[in-house]
Amino acid sequence: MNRNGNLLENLAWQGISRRSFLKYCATLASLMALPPTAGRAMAEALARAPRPSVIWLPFQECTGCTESITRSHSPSIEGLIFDAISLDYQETLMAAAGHQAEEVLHKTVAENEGRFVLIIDGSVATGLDGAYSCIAGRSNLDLLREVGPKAAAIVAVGSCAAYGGIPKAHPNPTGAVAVSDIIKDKPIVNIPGCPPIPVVMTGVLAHYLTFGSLPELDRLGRPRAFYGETIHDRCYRRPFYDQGKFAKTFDDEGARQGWCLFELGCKGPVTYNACAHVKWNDGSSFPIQSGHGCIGCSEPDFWDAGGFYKALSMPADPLKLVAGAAVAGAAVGVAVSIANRARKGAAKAAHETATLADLEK
Amino acid sequence: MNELQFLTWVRGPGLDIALSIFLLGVLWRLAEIYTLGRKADLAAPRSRPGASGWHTILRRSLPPPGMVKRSPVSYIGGYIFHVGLAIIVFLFVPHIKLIESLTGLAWPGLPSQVIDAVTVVTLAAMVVVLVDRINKPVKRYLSTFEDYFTWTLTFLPVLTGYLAVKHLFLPYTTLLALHILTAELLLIFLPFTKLFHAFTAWGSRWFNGDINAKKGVPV
Amino acid sequence: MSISNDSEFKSALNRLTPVQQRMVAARFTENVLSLCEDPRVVAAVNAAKRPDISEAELSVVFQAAKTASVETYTQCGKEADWRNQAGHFVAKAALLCVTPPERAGNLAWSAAMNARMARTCETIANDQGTENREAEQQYRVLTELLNQ
Amino acid sequence: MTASLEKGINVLKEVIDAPIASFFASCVHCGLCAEACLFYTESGDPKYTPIHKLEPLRRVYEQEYTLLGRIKKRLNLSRPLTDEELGQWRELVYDSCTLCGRCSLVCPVGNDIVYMIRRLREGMAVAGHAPEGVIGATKRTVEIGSPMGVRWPAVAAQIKHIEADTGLEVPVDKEGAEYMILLSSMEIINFPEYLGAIAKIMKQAGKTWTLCSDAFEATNSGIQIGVSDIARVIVSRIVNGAERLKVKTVVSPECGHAYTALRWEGPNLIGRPYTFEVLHILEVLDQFRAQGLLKTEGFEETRLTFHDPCQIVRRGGVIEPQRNLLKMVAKDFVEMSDPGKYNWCCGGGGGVSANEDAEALRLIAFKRKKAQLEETGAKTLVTACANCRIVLEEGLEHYQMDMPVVGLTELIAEHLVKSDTAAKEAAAQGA
Repeated sequence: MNRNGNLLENLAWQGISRRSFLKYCATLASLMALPPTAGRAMAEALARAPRPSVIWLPFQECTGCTESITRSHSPSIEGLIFDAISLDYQETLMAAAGHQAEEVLHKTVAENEGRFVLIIDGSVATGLDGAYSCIAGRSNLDLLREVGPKAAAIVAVGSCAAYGGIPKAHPNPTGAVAVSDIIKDKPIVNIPGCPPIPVVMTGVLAHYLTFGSLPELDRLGRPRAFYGETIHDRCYRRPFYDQGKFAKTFDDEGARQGWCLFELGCKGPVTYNACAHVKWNDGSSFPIQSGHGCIGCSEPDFWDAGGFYKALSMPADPLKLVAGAAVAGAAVGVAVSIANRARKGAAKAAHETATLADLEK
Repeated sequence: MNELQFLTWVRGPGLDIALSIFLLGVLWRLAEIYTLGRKADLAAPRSRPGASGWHTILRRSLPPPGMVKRSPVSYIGGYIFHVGLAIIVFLFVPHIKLIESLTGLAWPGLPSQVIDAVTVVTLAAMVVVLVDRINKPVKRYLSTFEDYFTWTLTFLPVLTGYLAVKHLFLPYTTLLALHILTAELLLIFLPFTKLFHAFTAWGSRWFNGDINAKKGVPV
Repeated sequence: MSISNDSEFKSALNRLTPVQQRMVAARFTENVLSLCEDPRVVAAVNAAKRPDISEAELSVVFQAAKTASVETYTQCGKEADWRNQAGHFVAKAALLCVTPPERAGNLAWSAAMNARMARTCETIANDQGTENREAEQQYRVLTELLNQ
Repeated sequence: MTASLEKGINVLKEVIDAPIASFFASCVHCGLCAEACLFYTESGDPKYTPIHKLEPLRRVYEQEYTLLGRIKKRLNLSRPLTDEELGQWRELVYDSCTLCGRCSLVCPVGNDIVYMIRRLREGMAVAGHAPEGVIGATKRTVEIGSPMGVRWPAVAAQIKHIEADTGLEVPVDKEGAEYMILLSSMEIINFPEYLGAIAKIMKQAGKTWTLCSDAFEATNSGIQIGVSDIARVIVSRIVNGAERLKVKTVVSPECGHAYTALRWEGPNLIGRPYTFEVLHILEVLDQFRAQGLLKTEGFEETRLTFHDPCQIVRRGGVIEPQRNLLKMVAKDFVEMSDPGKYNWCCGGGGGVSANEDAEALRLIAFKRKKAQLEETGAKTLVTACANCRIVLEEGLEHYQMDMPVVGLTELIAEHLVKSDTAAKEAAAQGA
């Protein structure tokens, strides 16, 4: 990580040809729905890019996001894009540890104030003043409040950083919140997913390096290019949904035929992510392709969205009030019925035989 | 509250509340109506094949002679939107799945392209009957706030459902949540508005058929 | 010959030609015409007495008499005014006088019956019971006519 | 609240039952009942929509028998029914409704609207909002015995005429006769032919029959005005008469509402089933026909059509007899459009013809019948209700249509086989 020289040289040193690099840039551009010429511009920009300082802070997280990035195929361009940056602090990956590591962090922040990119994975624990998650004796909350305002931009990687994720799941004992709940005045890119797709992370960084700005974001702070469509929209099993062909169990004929997993609880229809077309593991597959429905991991509060194996149209929670309501309804019915009969009885009792005299007022 | 939370709410507590009010209302109203009782008819009955409450329940689903010509929009529009609603509600797979999870009953559904087409036709028919309500002197004369309100209650779930499936205007998740929410509003108001005819029309037909069957008139 | 009961009366009337029937019907109606003031009814009776009346004229007076007879109906549920009702039966009798023969059957007999009804209504209205001599009067009229 | 209004509302509270509750809960304001009502179809005025005529009853139902309605009433969110409103509704409940019941046949949710109108009239009448003409008819029925003020002497006079006309005996107060024949005032006053026809037919069929001197009148204004207490008094006369004479069958005259009043309402009014059978004259004739006791000769050559009286067909259930009988005597019988239970009313039933306020509207409503008659190309109109008959004649006259209106029973009587023995007996009795 300390190599000097520009990216292309570094790539060449690692045996990556210029041609492969250009192809990567073109693919990235198309994934991000940029014009075709952007691929070349991106390549040129990346090639010339100065190495901005990047700080990666891990909060309440499981390291899955880091795993995701590092498990991208090696040697892969996605992995190597980090050569374009100066990843000055990443607890999992950095060689330094303990006081040394902390020193690096504070030095980097001080030296690059207003210029560094802050990547965060994991949610921010706010319970007990953040005491649930501390690094070097300081709470994540405290650290974020100090470092966050000094960053040029923040990338919240993974559903925890973006939305609170699993730590925030009911009953949320640590008071976990998203980064955006703490930092309000910095541009924040959310790259949700549990974990997110590696190319999405690298794509955002490439965009930042190329254009000096963050890509176009949607209402939830997600890069529109990757989160513009649902899994369901791009799912190769969609035709079966449209034909009404559904797997009923994970081992029935429908499942073997590769029919739609909607009835088995697939959350593809409400999950905005690129899994279905970008796929995982170097484009080889994604959960639905391996026979399991989407669990909607890149959506806010996916853990509490009613169960992974319940179809979207099914009740999210067990119905608690209905039985009581039925009893109440029956009770009201009986009460009204008794009252009505009493009224009618009273009217009958009050009946005075009508005579001719009644007809004329 | 974000979209998914909204969706999860309408799928969870919202559904619970709506179904509870619906069930409470239906039981209450059915008891309120049908326990009023009626006097036994002491006249010696005349029997005629085809005259009974049960016959009338079925027969009233068909237009009496000459009536389609007199009020084509009511009949054709009415048939299309009632049958359309029934198809959409009971033959769209996600809906069947819901019913199955609530009652344990399930049956095969229709392909979604068919449901799409039926939905478009149903929406169109509903617009047509609304225009007819506004244009026809009799319907306009009879109409109250409730008539327009219940039309809206019925129209919105169909519309939001269609928009959701077609990904129009709003994110799918939001539309799905709105769809479920509007359907829940429909459930909540059904027992307390004229929409309750979904339950009482059968009883009314039976009474009418039974009253007249005593005279040997198949109505 | 002399007529003293209804069956002789009826069969004698049956033997008359249509024109004769009309003439005798007009005579029966004339007997009770005082019970009806409607000019259309009077006109019908007068027309019926003319042997030379044309079909076109007949149809005009027929229409007018029909209107008069319908207008004098006592409607269901309305109180019967027996004097008016007498007028109604006179109108009916007059109508028969000018009814086209192909539609009337034994019009003289029917006119006679209506004239009797008119007379009965009058006696009910006058609280004189229902006994009257109208039938005998009619027998005499017919007997005279046949003996001419 | 005036005492009469209170009494009226109390009566409405008594008559509201489960069917009515179900009907009001089911109405979706589709307006199709209007299309079945000749007062709407011919006038085009939406206020004549049948379900709208029930608004006072609906309000009482909602305010008294629904929980939400009672809460609304408690919170002053709903207006109580006023005398003035009931007064305004008189035109809708009496003048523009003949109780024909056609709306009850088309309502897609199955509402029996006429069932409700009949019950709304109970309250309207007691609250003093029945039309004057119908009140008069009801008073005369109770006080004199007939809505038109006919007393027995008038019937006796008729009997005399009939006996003269037919040469047959008209039995009166004969105990143990098989059939007790009832008349309507209309037949006594306007259509004396009816009784003659009965005499001839009974003679040919060889059946014993009688009139009852204290129960000759079949009509029941109590039903039309809608007061069960009064209707009970009126129908009891017939029940008592029939039980006193120990007859097997009481025969309702052609008059339509007399039939429904006696056949369908009567047992419910007196609170017990009858000890005798009630038949409409057309049913009796059809039974004779089926048993070979009714022999006719000759045919009407002109084209005939039949007007189905609502109370006999749709509200009474007598549907086929008239057709069987017409086929015996008519070569060219054509049905009107919407025959049988779907018939259109003449416009004068249910007390409308006795109600002077309704006259103009009734003639407008007659346009329906006019159009139907023109469609058939018939030359003669046959019907089986004295009231229909007069209303039809007046309508035809008003619209300048030249079409004789004939009662079916008389038509049959005219075609009875005149056997030699019958003729001889007639001659003997006439003398």
